[in-house]
Amino acid sequence: MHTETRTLLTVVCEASVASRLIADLERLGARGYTITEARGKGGRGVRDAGWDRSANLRLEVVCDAATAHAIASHLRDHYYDHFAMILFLAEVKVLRARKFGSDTA
Amino acid sequence: MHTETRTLLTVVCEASVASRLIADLERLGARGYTITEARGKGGRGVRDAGWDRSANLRLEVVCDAATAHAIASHLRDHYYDHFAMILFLAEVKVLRARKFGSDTA
Amino acid sequence: MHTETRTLLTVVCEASVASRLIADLERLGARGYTITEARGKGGRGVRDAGWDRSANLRLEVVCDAATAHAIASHLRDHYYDHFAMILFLAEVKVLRARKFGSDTA
Amino acid sequence: MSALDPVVLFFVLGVAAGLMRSDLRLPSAVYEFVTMVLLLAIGLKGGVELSRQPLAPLVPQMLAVVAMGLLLPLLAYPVLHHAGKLARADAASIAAHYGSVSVGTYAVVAAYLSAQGVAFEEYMPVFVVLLEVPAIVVGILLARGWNAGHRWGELGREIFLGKGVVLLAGGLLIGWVAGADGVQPIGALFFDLFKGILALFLLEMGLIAVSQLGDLRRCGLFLGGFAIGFPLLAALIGGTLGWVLGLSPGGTVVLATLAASASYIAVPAAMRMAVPQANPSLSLAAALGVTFPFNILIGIPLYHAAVRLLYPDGA
Amino acid sequence: MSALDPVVLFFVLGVAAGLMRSDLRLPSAVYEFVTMVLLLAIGLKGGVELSRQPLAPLVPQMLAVVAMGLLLPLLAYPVLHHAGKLARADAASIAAHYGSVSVGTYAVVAAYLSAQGVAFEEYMPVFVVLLEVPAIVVGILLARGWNAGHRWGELGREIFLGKGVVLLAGGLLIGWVAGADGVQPIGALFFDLFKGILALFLLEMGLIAVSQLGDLRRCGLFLGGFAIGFPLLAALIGGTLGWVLGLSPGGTVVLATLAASASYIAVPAAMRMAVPQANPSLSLAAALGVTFPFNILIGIPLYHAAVRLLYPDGA
Amino acid sequence: MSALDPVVLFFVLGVAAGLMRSDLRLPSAVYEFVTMVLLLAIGLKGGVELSRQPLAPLVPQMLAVVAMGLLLPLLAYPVLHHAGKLARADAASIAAHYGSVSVGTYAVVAAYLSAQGVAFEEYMPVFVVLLEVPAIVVGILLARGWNAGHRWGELGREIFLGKGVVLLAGGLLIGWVAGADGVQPIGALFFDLFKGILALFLLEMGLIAVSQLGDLRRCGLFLGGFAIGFPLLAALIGGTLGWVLGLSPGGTVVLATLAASASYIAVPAAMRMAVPQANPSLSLAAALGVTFPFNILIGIPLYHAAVRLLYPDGA
Ligand SMILES: Nc1ncnc2c1ncn2[C@@H]1O[C@H](COP(=O)(O)O)[C@@H](O)[C@H]1O
Ligand SMILES: Nc1ncnc2c1ncn2[C@@H]1O[C@H](COP(=O)(O)O)[C@@H](O)[C@H]1O
Ligand SMILES: Nc1ncnc2c1ncn2[C@@H]1O[C@H](COP(=O)(O)O)[C@@H](O)[C@H]1O
Ligand code: NA
Ligand code: NA
Ligand code: NA
Repeated sequence: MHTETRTLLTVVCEASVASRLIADLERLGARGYTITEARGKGGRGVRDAGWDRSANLRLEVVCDAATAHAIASHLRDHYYDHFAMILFLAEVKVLRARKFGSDTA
Repeated sequence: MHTETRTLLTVVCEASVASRLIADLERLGARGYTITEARGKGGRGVRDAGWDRSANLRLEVVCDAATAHAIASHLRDHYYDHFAMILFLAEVKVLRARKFGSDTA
Repeated sequence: MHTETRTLLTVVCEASVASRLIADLERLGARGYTITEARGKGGRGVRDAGWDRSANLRLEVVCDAATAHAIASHLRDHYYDHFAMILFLAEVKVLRARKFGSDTA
Repeated sequence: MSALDPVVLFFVLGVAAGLMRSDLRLPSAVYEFVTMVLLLAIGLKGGVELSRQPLAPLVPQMLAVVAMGLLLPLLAYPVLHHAGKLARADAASIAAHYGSVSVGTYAVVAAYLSAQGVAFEEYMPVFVVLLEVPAIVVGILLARGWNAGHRWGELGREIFLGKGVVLLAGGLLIGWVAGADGVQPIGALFFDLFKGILALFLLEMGLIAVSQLGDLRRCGLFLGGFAIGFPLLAALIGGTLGWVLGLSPGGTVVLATLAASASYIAVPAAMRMAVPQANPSLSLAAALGVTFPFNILIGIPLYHAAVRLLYPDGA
Repeated sequence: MSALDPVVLFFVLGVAAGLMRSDLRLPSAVYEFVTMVLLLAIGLKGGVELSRQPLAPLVPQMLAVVAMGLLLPLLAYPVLHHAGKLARADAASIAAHYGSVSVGTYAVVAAYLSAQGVAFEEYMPVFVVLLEVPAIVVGILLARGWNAGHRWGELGREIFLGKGVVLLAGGLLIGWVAGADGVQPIGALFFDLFKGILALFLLEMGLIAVSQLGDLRRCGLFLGGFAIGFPLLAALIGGTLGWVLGLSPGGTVVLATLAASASYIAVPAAMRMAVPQANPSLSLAAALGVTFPFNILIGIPLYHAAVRLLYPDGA
Repeated sequence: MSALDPVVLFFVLGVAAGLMRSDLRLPSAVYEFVTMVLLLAIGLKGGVELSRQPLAPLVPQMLAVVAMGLLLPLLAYPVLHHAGKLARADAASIAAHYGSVSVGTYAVVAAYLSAQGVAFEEYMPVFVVLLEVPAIVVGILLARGWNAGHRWGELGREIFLGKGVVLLAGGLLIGWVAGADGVQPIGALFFDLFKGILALFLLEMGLIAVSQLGDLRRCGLFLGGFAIGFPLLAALIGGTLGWVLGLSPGGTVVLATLAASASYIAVPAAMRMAVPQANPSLSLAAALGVTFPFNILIGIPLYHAAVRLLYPDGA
């Protein structure tokens, strides 16, 4: 089975930024994303609530390395200072590589 | 602490295939799975709804490489054309390797 | 963009241990965690229910390798025998490494 | 006046909020809860009514209604496939949706008529149950023909044991067995709250309808036209059948509305399994984005007006 | 006739849907909501009743009921451990489940009696609260003995502050403080809707019961037999106690049912923490898969019939 | 007596459970459901009232109330920024929270007065809607000044189309259009269940209040003092305004309470987008951890007592 390498970018952040965050992702070249509801704790304290007051969401994007890095630095520059957010990157193998952007990394 | 390498197969797909998908996984040798509710966007558009109408689920299987590849190619052959679905593979370290199948890869 | 390597520890376990588990994580040096609700199947059978009766949770901790291994062996020694639980470790790249503990591994 | 019926206003609120891109959403667990209560309540009401009268006299009506459920998709398919140039699977799937019924639309017409003080045969939910399934079978046959490949057993489960059918039919049976007195103690939830819960349901349906517009644009004009034109034809057929069967004016309006409505609960799930190559967003965009709003805002009052002409005195 | 009581029919519907492998499920948030309302409602009812009468006369009854809660697990344990050859921890954990009570079963017997027009002491929820806890303590001691290892402080929190106990006891206190008039404005939710919400709860319980059958098969015949046999014995003890305490016929039926019921809310959580080596699927399979269905379908009418023999006039 | 009002007792139960670190929580889907029903119900009630009378005479009152909504944050800001040494963004954000209103607090004062048999202008929800927004605009201007950088369009959407405002204003419009008779069929859900649902809401609010205490400790004494002191001042202003506007004694209590309450639905979301550098836990800790409990336990009865002095006969 032929697989190719792509980058999985995982972001955990406060739910309040959802719509803005998604807009940015797509502008930066993500062809899709997956979101799950989450709660948790970090530098900005415990986040666990309904009515979006302080819920978290966990967002995943599979894309080529270049796009992943572009998104990551964008988030660091525009979100880290003011919003509860972490992100991490990992290499994954995918089947239909085109779907996730040509790897220009 | 002794760890061994196994493969983490992650599938994101439309909820409507859940029962069928799980049956296939187990037939192909998965000894367990974990499911979380998800929403998202991809080639088949936005998926975000209740009453299963167009919800997604995110399914993870930790298994040996051979099983992971068997499952991946089965999904590609039997699901990709008609169902909203992506999958990706990653290497992970586990403690009780037996639990996840002997690594025959 | 400068990134550093950290370890992502993922635990899937029965929801009943949540509070106890979190206390242990923090004692062992985790600076944060993310939890999502999950269901699944494994050696201890199907876990899928409300009112915590047999729900699962999926917990992620990004930390340095040493902390990850400390947590993993602690869970193996104190939880594996009696609780539905699996865990796996993976390497990830992070931006603000300090946030997740200095890598002493 | 329908437009002023508050439950319909909740739908309008949902549409408005959706168009203005508000972040309003019913949590999916709440949407399921609301849907389950509606399905059970409709079933219970119909079952209680059945317990009041002998079943035999209804059998001919039931058979006729099932026949209509088989006929409608057979009419819709050629329009979609030949006139609309839709792929066989897509045409068949959409035909199945329009041959079946929308429980939400039934709830609205029932609320509308009671608000108008127009009586109708309370056992109508029986027809709702009966109309759910036949169109699905026709749709599958249209898409796949009579080949052996069908795992009918498994399909049967998908079709008859989807939560929609189970709750509707289950409520019907419980109402039938328990009867009016037996059901009375649970009436506060299933009957007194019915319209309030319907209002919440319609609020979400309005938001959903708007979310379908994007897909709809992609589907093109033909499908949009079909989603209004076919319901009008189906309403004519349903209304005529009701008149032939000697239903009350109110009952005729209900049967016309049922014929005009398009399923979005039982059928999508079944079609997804039986005819996966059909693109589900086509049928959902048409059913939820056009036909449902059309029926509750314009169709129902229209069908009512038409029936009034048939029965100058009454209705 | 109980079998026709619609709330029980919802349980039957759930069982049927489960056996036919329908995809019907109550979303877990809805299941929690329904459970919370039931717990609060039962507590409120009992509290209002308490506010109507002096507490002192009830104290002896309360003590006797607590004693029963301590006795039952002591009876169950040897049967499970010696006759059943179950490991010490498993036997102790199951014993704790059967020594405690099932709030859902209480709700059904209360609904059953009111449907039958049989009166009972409205302060019974007090007994429900009192019976939740003692068996847990006994179970823990049976499993671990009196060693120092217990973190009783933390365990106490697990036991007394689990949501089940908090909602039940909290409702009781609120009802007690507010009294009948004070509670009246919230009665529409907690009292009028009670049976409808109970119906939804039982629908899910039916689905859950079926989902336990797999584990049950693995547990073997003995446990299945215990899950019917012990409740019968416990009902006899509970009924006798009710009779000795001079409860009304209805109250006697309730106490017998409480004794016969097995907990699946407070106890599982506490046992999981206190006796983790006990396999939770054993006790849940027995309590949810056998005892709960047995009690609401057969047990309650049976206990009622038996009490009728005791009190030919009355009940 | 307020403390005995059962809905408030549910708040106390939540606080107690939280302090004892119980695992009790309302599932977030249920919390959203409960909040949505409250918002719609309050809006509907106000709208129905509007439909009963000409709008014109209310316009002056409305303008005065909006003016108050603009004034309050301007009073709060300097206190927070200069006396409290809080950063500009934080001071502005907190000021916006306290200039706006808490729908939950309105629900409690409405329940309180009806329990006390004190009448008030039923159109008060109009003021709730009107008070939501102005303080947000002032807060943004205080934080960012009049620079061009504002994407006011997008901000406007954030502010006016947040679910809180949409449900409240939407309910108001529906009630207005449908009128008393039109709304009657959905009254069983939105009016009869109102207090029971409010009780569940307050149970969760109690748990939330406790969960804020940690953050609160970090915020220090000043903020804690502000969270009680400013509401008292605001209540004085609101009460005086009500008296000047010639509101009934009950209406005066309501307006005082609205002024004293701090928003935790519309404002946090808007501020998060408009003034991200403001630390949201400061305003939430103050509003949810101190001001909300203070108002419903002490404030409301206090404002009522004060108004009673103004109107010896009446109230
Ligand atoms: N070390 C960590 N491991 C896993 N998740 C984390 C970690 N730190 C923070 N998070 C998640 O990211 C969210 C925001 O983090 P923070 O901005 O540090 O409060 C938290 O609510 C957690 O859900
Ligand atoms: N590039 C991507 N990154 C993360 N998730 C994706 C991506 N593409 C698709 N998905 C997820 O997979 C689901 C199905 O994908 P698709 O079949 O492309 O519509 C979507 O609804 C998303 O939840
Ligand atoms: N091979 C596996 N892959 C993914 N998740 C698993 C696997 N095995 C177990 N799990 C998850 O871990 C939970 C506890 O596992 P167990 O203790 O084996 O029952 C299960 O309920 C699943 O959610
Ligand atoms: Na139809
Ligand atoms: Na018992
Ligand atoms: Na205010």
